[in-house]
Amino acid sequence: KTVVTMNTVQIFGTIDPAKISDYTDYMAAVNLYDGLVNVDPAGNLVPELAESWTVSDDTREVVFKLRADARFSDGTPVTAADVVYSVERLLRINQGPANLFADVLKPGSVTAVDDHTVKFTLSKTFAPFLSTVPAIMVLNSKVVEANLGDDDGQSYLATHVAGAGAYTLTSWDRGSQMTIDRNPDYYKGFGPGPIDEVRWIITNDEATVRSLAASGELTMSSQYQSPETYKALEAMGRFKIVAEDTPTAFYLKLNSKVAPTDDIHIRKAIALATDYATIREVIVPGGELNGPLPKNFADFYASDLPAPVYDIEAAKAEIAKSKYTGQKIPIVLGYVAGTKFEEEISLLMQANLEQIGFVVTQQADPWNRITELASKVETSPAVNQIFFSPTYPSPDSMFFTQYHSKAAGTWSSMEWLQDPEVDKLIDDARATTDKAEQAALYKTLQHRLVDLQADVFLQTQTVQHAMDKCLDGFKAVPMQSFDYDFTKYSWTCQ
Amino acid sequence: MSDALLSVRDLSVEFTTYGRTQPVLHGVSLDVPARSHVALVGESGSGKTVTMKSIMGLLHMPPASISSGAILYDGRDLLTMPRRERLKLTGTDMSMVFQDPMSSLNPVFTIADQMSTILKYADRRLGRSRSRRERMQRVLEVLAQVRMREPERVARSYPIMLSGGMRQRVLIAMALLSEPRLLIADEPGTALDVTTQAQILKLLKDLVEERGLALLMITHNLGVVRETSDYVYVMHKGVVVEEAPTAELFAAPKVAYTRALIDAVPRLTGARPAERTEAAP
Amino acid sequence: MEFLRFLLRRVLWSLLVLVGLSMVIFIIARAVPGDPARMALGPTATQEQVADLQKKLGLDRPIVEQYGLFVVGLAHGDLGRSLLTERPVNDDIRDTFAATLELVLATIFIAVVCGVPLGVVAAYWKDRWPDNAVRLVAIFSAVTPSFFLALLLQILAGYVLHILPTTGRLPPNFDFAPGYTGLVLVDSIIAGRPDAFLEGLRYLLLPAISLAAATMGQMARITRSSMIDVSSQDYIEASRAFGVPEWVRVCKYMLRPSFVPPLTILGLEFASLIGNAFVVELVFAWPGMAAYGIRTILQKDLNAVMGVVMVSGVFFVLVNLVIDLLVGLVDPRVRIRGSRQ
Amino acid sequence: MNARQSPLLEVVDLVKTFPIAGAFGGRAGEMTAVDHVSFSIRRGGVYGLAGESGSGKSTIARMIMGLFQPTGGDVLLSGANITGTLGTRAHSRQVQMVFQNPGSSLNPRRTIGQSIAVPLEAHGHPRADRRRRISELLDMVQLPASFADRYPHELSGGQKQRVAIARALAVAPQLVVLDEPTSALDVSVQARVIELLTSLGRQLDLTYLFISHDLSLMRNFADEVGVLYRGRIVESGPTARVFEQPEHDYTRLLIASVPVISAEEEALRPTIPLIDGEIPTAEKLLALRESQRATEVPKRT
Amino acid sequence: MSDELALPEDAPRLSSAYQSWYRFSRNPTAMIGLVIVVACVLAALLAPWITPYPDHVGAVVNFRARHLPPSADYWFGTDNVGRDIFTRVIFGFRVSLLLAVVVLGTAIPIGTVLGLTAGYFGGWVEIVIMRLTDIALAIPPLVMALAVAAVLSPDLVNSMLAIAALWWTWHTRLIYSITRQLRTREFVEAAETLGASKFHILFREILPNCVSAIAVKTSLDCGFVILVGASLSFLGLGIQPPTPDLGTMVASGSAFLPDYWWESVLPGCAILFVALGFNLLGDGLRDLYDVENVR
Ligand SMILES: Nc1ncnc2c1ncn2[C@@H]1O[C@H](COP(=O)(O)OP(=O)(O)OP(=O)(O)O)[C@@H](O)[C@H]1O
Ligand SMILES: Nc1ncnc2c1ncn2[C@@H]1O[C@H](COP(=O)(O)OP(=O)(O)OP(=O)(O)O)[C@@H](O)[C@H]1O
Ligand SMILES: [Mg+2]
Ligand SMILES: [Mg+2]
Repeated sequence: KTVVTMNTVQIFGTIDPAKISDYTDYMAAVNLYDGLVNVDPAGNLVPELAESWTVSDDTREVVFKLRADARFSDGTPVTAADVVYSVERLLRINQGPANLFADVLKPGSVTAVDDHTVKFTLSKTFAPFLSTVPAIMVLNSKVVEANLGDDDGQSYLATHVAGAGAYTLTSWDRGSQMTIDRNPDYYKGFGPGPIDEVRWIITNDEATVRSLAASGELTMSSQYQSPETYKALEAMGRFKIVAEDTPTAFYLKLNSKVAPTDDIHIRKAIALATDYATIREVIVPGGELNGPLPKNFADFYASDLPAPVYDIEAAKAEIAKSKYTGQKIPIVLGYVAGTKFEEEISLLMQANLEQIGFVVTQQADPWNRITELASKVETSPAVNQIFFSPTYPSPDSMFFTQYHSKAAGTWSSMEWLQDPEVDKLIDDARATTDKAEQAALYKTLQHRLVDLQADVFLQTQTVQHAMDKCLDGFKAVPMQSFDYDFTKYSWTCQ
Repeated sequence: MSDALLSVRDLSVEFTTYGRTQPVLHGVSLDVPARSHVALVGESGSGKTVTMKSIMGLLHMPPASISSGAILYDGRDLLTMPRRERLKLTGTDMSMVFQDPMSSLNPVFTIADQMSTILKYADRRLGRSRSRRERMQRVLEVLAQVRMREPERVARSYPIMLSGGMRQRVLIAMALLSEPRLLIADEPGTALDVTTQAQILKLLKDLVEERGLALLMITHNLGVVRETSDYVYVMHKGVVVEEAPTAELFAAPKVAYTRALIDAVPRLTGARPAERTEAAP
Repeated sequence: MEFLRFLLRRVLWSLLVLVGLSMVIFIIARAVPGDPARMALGPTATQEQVADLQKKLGLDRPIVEQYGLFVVGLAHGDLGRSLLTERPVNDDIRDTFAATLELVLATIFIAVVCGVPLGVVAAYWKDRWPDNAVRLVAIFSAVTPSFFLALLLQILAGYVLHILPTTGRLPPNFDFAPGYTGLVLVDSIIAGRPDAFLEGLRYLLLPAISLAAATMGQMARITRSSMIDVSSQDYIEASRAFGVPEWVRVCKYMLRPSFVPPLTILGLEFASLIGNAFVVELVFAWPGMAAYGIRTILQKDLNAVMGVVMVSGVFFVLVNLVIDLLVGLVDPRVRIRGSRQ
Repeated sequence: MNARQSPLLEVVDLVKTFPIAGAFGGRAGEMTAVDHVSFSIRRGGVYGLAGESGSGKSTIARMIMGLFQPTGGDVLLSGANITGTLGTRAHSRQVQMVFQNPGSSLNPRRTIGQSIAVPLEAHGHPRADRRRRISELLDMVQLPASFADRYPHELSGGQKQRVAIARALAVAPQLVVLDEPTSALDVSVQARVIELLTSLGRQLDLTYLFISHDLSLMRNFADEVGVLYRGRIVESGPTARVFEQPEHDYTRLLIASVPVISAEEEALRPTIPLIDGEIPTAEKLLALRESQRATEVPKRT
Repeated sequence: MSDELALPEDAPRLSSAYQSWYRFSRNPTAMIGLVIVVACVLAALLAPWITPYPDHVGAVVNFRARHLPPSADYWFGTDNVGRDIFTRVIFGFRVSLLLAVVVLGTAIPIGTVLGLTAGYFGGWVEIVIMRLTDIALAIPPLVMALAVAAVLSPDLVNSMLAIAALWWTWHTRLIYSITRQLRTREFVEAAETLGASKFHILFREILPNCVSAIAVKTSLDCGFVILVGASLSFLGLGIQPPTPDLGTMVASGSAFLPDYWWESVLPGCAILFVALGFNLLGDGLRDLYDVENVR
């Protein structure tokens, strides 16, 4: 029996597919539930419960054909009715992934054509729709109905699984661990060297991770360990360190509506005063980022944009052009309190900015406070360190949520960018079904955002995992934590 | 008076505080024969309590030290006696009644508990043994001996539930538990009101008469001395300045200090002390 | 009868305190920044979704009404549902409370069992070397922040000596779950699992010591000074005259009357104990209520925060009630009043 | 009674009840500590209040001082009812008290000078003159002025008592309540304090309410006495009369219990019957008397 | 026992301040405490002149020198961005001492006044004040501090406010229980009968008798205030970097345990050192103020 023991730094909030929202939630959900489609590392959709799908010309109608042999883990067949039920419930509860479908699906939009055919009728053209479909996890409607309670089965699904996933929930001790076991009757079957059991141990304590590794229990670390821990684990000999670039981008968000970052020259100066190499090499590993979009979205990526450079003299020149020239420029640098590397980056920024005439105030806030501060222009710090990763495998996820004026007021849009041209480009791309045209629009958009210096585009995130040398299969996927779908992993030793 | 049960010979005690040595007793001598009631009087601070503590072995020796003298009990010197033997005597053969009935009983244990503990360890020192039942019986017996009306109830009580007079009796009962021959009472009853005090004094007097106790009573109340004791020692600044049978002392005090002490006592007749002195024979 | 009335009065006062506490916490919880609905829904949620959830949670209603609803729920013993864990807060607290309880009980045990004898020793040999040694130990343990001590112990016992585990409550994947009382040490005895008992003890030791040190120091200091006060009382002197052996005098006659101040202090210390538990649980990754509490505060999980604080408030009030009763038990003067001294 | 002068203090029908605290702080009932007590003191006189411990002496004193609110009855000073003004500044100018225990009535954390200055401050004595007034007061009670800088623990009991007296006299009151002013002192010191009180009384024209259960002392100091038993005055009258011809059995028991040092005194003491070979308690005696009202008191031999 | 200690009436008296100092200076633990406290205060005041790298209190980053163990150059080693920890510890005394002084400076007067009032007047005043205190005591300190600091913006002043907002309860409790005992003492009643004002009684008669208790409590508190400040900083609600603060250093250094132990252990020892100093001093003060308790 192959067991993978992995540590994770956060507790699992929920396993109800209608409520899952964060990275850890999805980690459990992708293993316990199956959706109509899945995502591969390149961001392409791959069949799962649906063996094929067709999109109408205006992209307003999508028809999925379900696999005939698809079974829930209790053995009952997966039918179109289950899909309809799952979507309706998602919309009813209106949490978790529901926001992806907010303007697109209405109650009644999804219908069962026959037992194995489901039709989605969109209320408007929304090009990235397909890429959001993996977020729909299909529920076993009969089981849910039988345990409906007075809250649409929420109590039941908070602790039980009613899905078609490759794994079933064995034990879950909130706050300490979750164990899932392979469903041997999984309809898709498994490849060679399947993982029989996955145990997540919840700890963000480096020492615990090390002792788990030392005692031979740990198979795979989380991606959040300290460099020292990776080093120590590697030194044990049993582990390989797998580093991989992800589509997660790391920005210094520049608030375009408050002083001094309301001046484009100041924004450019900050970008020029950023020591990218040191950050990447010493503080936190990462890949180059030349604009708002990580290069994982290869088809849409503007590869002609030059990588940003660190040039203090040029920064000074930009300041000279700004309206703030000739004075001490006060500026606030925000980051998440308690995050070591963000603190280090902030200090590095402070050291550099103070050289060129800024007076820096550091502002470390806990995450919840940052979300609050982000809701108002005045309270959003001039500069803020933010990670953003796509929630569905489409550039739209990167652009709309961060730069569209309609999305303002969240932590992901602290630029307070209200640029009609940017808005128009995003909207146009959403309305286009033609992929080439979309690519062109997105490339223009990237140039526009770099010209505006909407953010300092620091780097992409490189994740590191210490993995047992026998374990294979980690591949970054541009959607949530779909890369922890353990059907994609295999045990290579005997 | 060499046949005295207790005989203090030329006792000197000094206290060392802050590196300074201060003599407190200067060659005190006194005798307490069996079946007698001896009083030790003197103003506050004259050394009465120190004398008593020396006899009972209660002086805290680091600050205090006995520079000379002997304390003969039954002819044997307590000061040179081996510690074990001395411990055998204190609380058994020689016992004492404490001054303040309000504060001399442990507030958190019942009377029975306190008394039987004392009895238990007194027995142990004497190599006797008694069952719990027997000990309790003895406790009740002694409580009855001090004329406590409901010994069982008193035994079950906590000190706070008893009146001052009752507590003083309990203290006497404690001293009598292991049938001592010598009883030292440090100002018994001074903390009580007159009527109760009178009862306690009567009780002590009866005990001397009935049980042949040797009683050394320390007090500064001359009225009490006159009414109860047979023989008086007057102490002043650590020196015994006068000793005489009670009647003699009051009739004709020889030392000026004694006279002054007697004169200071207000009279029930209402005569101002000064006037009375003139009127005295 | 008297006793019942006393109890009733105390309970009524305690209820009043708890009601006040609930109000204060309610206001605090509402004032902490961050929209709970948005926090729960994640970054990509739309404005409508947020409004929708706010409505479901009743966050759009006037605060007084919200409070009313909370109190009604509370009266039914229902603390609502946690946004963070999606479970009834009651369940979450039941799961985490036992761990905290075990830690706190162990702490009190250590503090009393070590602190009191140390105080006795110091008082007995006042101004001599045992006294000085105890005072030094007491002062050091009283001033060492429990957080810092936790770190030191982790390094020393965990990394340098490798004798004790540094985080968690039981080994990962250990096949024992406390079922009856929720306390590992108790349940393992009930279940007849000496291995679980030993493991539980090993894991408990470091957090409990870190938490106990400050209280222990306080207990030793208070016991010492209380013993010294008592030792100059006439009744202690008197017991000497009656030839009661030294150890009986010290351990019985002196200790019991001296016990009221340490007990009272223990009751007060309890508040800071819970406060420190918040930090120590974090350091040792102890799966207790405090760690849960911090997480939920940061997530602005209103129901859960209210639940945690109310439970710790009840706990605090209860402990102090028990201590008051104990004081009455130890010292009859408290029980039998009416006659003035 | 001396009718030459009008009474300074009149206590009319004073009652004080206390709640009886039950175990654990509940209220278990009521007890009457002072039960319809009336008496008066002529200007310049010394009125003695005697009685066993717990008979209500201090309670009366405290009501006169305003430390307790009477349950019923009035306190008149020079004919004016001062019940309502109890504890006020005007009241404290007229009536002062020397407490039972000299040690505990001085604040251990304040110097003697500071303690004596309290009434001076309260009554607006000019700041510049305070120091002088304090030495004057200390001098009056025969203490050196340097004592002003000492702390109470540096003084002996008699000295502390004298400080307390000085403080009470600082504002020149008319009435001084002395609550067992000498009970904590030794006979020789006690005699000195009484002497001092007598001479100050004469010098400053003070009226004293003197509380004690030392009857011999009372015989010497007071010119009128009241005997208190269980909150009631059972007998009162000029001192000589009460002591020589006690009318009430309780008074007799009290006088009979006083230990004395001379034969004359002994002769003066009434004898009381022993009950069960013991000196009876007051309750017993009074109960016995209740049942044999007519019988004469047999003389003790 | 005090009667016998009366000085001979004509013995030359030393000034009482000198006497106090004499007694104090003969108490070795108190003297050690005083020396420690004075040393810390001086170090804090003179920090810019006595530290090797005074510029390291600011935003200096030197990634080549990060995580260096203690050495002759860096006595306490360096931190994660290469700053000298020793320098930062000495500067850290400034914030920590200021925190302690400000928090206790507000909490003690409030607690004292409330405690005196509740204890002396009794009745409804007592009920209201003491129940409020109970409520405040039942709130886990960190929750309260977190909330106060979070409502207002996170900075040094507010974190002080937050800590002070719950600290008074301890002092209220303490002063209350002492006052309640003292209320019935005769010297208080004596002052009442002498016509003294309530103000006089509360602050001149009762308060001086609470001083030793307050001194002891305060000395103990100093260390704890510094710690709570540290927890707040850790959660991002306290002192903002790069300003050095001992608590923050311990908290943030703990992320590098055990490899770079000096980054949290040494600042932690500094907290301990100050707290110890205050405690020893407090004990000394207690002996000093206990005039009745001269042995
Ligand atoms: N522990 C001590 N340290 C220093 N001196 C002491 C100590 N105990 C007693 N003395 C001194 O010994 C002398 C005699 O004290 P003692 O207690 O015997 O007096 P006393 O006659 O019993 O007085 P009282 O009637 O007040 O009880 C006093 O002057 C006192 O100062
Ligand atoms: N504050 C109080 N609360 C309740 N009962 C009280 C209070 N003060 C006095 N008493 C009760 O009133 C009665 C009279 O007490 P008081 O102090 O007047 O006696 P006393 O005659 O002065 O006695 P002593 O000679 O012992 O001083 C006692 O039974 C006492 O218990
Ligand atoms: Mg004595
Ligand atoms: Mg009285």
